[in-house]
Amino acid sequence: MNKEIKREELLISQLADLLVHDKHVAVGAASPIPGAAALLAKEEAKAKNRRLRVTILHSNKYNNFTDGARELFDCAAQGRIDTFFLGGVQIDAQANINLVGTGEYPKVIKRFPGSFGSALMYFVVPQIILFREEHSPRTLVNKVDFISAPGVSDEKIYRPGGPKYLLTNRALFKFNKDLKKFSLLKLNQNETTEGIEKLTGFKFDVNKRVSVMSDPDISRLKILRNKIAPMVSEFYPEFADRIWGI
Amino acid sequence: MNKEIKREELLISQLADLLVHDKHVAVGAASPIPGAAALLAKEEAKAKNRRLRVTILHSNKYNNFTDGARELFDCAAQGRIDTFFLGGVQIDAQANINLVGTGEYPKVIKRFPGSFGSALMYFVVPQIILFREEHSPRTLVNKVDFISAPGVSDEKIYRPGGPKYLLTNRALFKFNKDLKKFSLLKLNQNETTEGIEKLTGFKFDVNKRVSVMSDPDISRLKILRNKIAPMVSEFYPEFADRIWGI
Amino acid sequence: MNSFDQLSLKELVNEVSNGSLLGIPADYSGVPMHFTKALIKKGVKNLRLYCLPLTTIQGDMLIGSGCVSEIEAAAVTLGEFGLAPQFSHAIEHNDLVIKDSTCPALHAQLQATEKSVPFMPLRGVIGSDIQKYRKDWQIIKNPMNSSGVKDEPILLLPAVQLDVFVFHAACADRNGNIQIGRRRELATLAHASKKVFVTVEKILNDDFFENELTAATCLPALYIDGISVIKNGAWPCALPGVYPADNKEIKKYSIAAKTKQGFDEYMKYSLS
Amino acid sequence: MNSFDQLSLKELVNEVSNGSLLGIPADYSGVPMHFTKALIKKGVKNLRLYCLPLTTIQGDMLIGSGCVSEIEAAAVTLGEFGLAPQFSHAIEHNDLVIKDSTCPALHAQLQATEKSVPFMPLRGVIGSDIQKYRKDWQIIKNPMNSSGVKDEPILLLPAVQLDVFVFHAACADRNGNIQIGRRRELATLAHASKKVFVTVEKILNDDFFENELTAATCLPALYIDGISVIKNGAWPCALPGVYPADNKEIKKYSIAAKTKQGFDEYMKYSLS
Repeated sequence: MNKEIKREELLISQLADLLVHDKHVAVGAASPIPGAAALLAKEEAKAKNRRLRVTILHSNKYNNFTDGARELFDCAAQGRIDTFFLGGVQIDAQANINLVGTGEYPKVIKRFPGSFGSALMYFVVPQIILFREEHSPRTLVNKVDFISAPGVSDEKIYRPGGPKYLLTNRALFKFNKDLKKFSLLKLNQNETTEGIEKLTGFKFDVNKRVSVMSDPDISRLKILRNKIAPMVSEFYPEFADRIWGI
Repeated sequence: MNKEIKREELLISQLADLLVHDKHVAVGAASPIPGAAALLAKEEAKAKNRRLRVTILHSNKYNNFTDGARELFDCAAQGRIDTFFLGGVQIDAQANINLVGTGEYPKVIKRFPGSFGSALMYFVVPQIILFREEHSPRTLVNKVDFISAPGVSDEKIYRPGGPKYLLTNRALFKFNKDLKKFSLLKLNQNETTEGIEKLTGFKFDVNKRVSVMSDPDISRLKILRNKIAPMVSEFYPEFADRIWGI
Repeated sequence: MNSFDQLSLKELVNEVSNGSLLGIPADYSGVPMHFTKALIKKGVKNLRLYCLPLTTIQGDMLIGSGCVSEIEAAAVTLGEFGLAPQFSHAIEHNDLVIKDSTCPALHAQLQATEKSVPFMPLRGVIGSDIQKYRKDWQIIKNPMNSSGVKDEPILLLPAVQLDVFVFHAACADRNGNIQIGRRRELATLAHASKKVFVTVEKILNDDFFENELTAATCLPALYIDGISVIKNGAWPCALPGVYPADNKEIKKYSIAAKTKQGFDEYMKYSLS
Repeated sequence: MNSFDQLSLKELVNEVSNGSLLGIPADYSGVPMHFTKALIKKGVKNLRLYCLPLTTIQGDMLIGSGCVSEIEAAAVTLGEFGLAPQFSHAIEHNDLVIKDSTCPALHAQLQATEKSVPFMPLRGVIGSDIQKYRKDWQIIKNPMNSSGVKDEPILLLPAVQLDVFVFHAACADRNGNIQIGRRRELATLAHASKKVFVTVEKILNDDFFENELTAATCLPALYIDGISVIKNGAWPCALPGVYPADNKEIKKYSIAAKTKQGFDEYMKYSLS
């Protein structure tokens, strides 16, 4: 087995580490890395005699819903989804996310697809993991141009859920709800805290014990490449081909 | 063919006459006579190249719904059901119906099953036909002991539907929404207006041209006995056996 | 590990505690009669029944056996076999609290929980005595400027979350997905319940999700907390599409249950 | 008489007038692409698109062809082939009004119409710019004493009724019932639309209601105003469970549509 670990494999492994306490993880559209992470976590849970359900909306096989497209949102609102992943054209200091466009809405300069279900999911799923590969001052901004979903809410607002982590190509942050602020937790190899500060458009705390992201061990890597990769190729064939050549 | 017409056949025929303009008739639980009437009207419409849909909830075959038990109510609220049938332990002068019990609620003297969906259906289905075989001062009362669903509503209330007719063993009434009053329209053979007045616990108007209920003609009788009776036996076997011996 | 929890009847019955708000399926949705009798045998008390939207012999038996303190329903009836005698008797003698409702309201209250919103609006019903006696219901003037008639009175119904819901179904697949066909009110009940248990005729070595059409017939395993295999588990009620009701038995019950003594004798024979 | 109305493509296209509020299915629910091209060819104008909850090539083509004045959606995207270029261009140049929404709100607004209530409550969303810019949405304090937190801000969404909804499905039975499998959002769209038309791959000489399991997979004929048989009617989009998307063609479109000239050339070839 080729022990060289691809960037995507590292990210999958990092995300899988965040799912070990979950009972049900759901993955939205266009998310091959979170999808692979969820299936990996499920496989590892099974080995430990623990049951983890994974719902991948983009797949027929791993989509457990039968009540139409609204079921994801109803299910999440019922508190039956522990972790969901959200991205963002922009993500800001207070974990606000923007999936709509840059510039002053409604006269945007650059229009992106739209907010999808983020404006509900962000409120009701206990662990939202923000995932955006590009780590740059243009993606991680001080203030988003449009709030598709706010990172924090008044205490009067019903909000059992919210942001817990932010993972990029370069770093893993934890979001502190009380301080309304991200805290740097892990660095990718070759990254430094100072480097991350330069590449991040917002101010963040630094955890006392910032560590380097650890590579997946051999056993995890085997499961990922032998078992998970073929599953992923069912619903993200291009991704699976690019990463694993299958 | 035995030309003697059974009481039930006459009532079925009377009801079928009221369905000739409908596109969709729905029939609730425990309603063999309305069910047979709807299927008869459908068969006659077909012969005239007109399409009438019939939904019989108590049947698997003639139940067109696939969205669970709520679909009847949603469908009715959407205005997609033209006629529905309701009964009543008591029916009063203003077409209020009582399906709950006699005596002063909640300490009732005699408890009946309950209101079912009447409290919505009565508001949204344009033609509600009240059907109660027993015609007596105990069923047709001046004021019901419990209003499962009111016959009339304030004009502020959303109410595209409501009572149009009341059919009993003995008579057919039309309900006048503006006057909030029933008007006697047809008598069964051997009944007189005076007799009906005595047997009815509320005051009603008498139509200028009260007529006698006409028997179903031979062609209708043939359809009813040859085509409709076997259909009815699928979902009301005891009724079909009792009336038609099948 | 097994992809779902298979329970014995005893384990299943133990999941329903005294005082629970228990979801009750209509006679057309798969009535868990075998489970119900075991529950009666155990001597559960003070159940609150939430019927979607009605109950027949299941509710009447539970009431007659003294297991129920409150019932919310649009109807309690033995259908063509007449009134539900133990229910009527309990109401007439003030032994049972009833929250009289109407079918669409019972659906809407669970749909509110399905969506995790505190209430659902409903049209109709206003001016009925059902509405008059429901202190947990409220009427507001339509607050929307962009829809409906300004100031139109609108009924609001509270979200209701069930503690436990138990129903009977034809089969589960090897992953614990339950075949419910078009009885989609079972999905609403499951979505709105903290715990959901199912008794099934059998467990198939299939995967309903392998095919879009069989997937469409099932309630996903993620809503199910345990499954027990109980052959003829709906008897004497029907299991739609699988077996019809045993009308002779229901008639027998309907006659016996008209008196206290007859009911007691019927239950003694029935639970033995 | 025939138990349903079978329409030609021309008759079907004529059912959509200028200015209609048209229901648009997501890429996973059966996109009526053949119909859409015919609609573009006819030169329909000022359509308002209501997407449940998103649109891909269907919406982008209609927008690029100048058929659309307004769109309500949670997303317009070509998925793995990137942004929807004609949509983005139209928005960036102020040629199109967008009512930005979020998936559950788009579902709830149709569910309000499904139940004929003027509004539906929804949690979440408050504090987003989506909510800020939606003048047809309102926030009230939770009025219920019996449920939820007193005075909690709750978002109310208006009922939306579509004028026309058109989708593509695998098949109809001989009575005009449409097989939709578990794509139940199609039922919501149909319930909330004044008129519903379907293009299908084929009409089967079956009765889906003869069997409880096939019944569970279908949208009843009573909601359908007309059916056209169009082989490969979703191409190049997928018809779930029947054929996959033609990704080569969508990629070709995604590249061509990046410029006005490329889009025009693509459409010329595509409509010919």
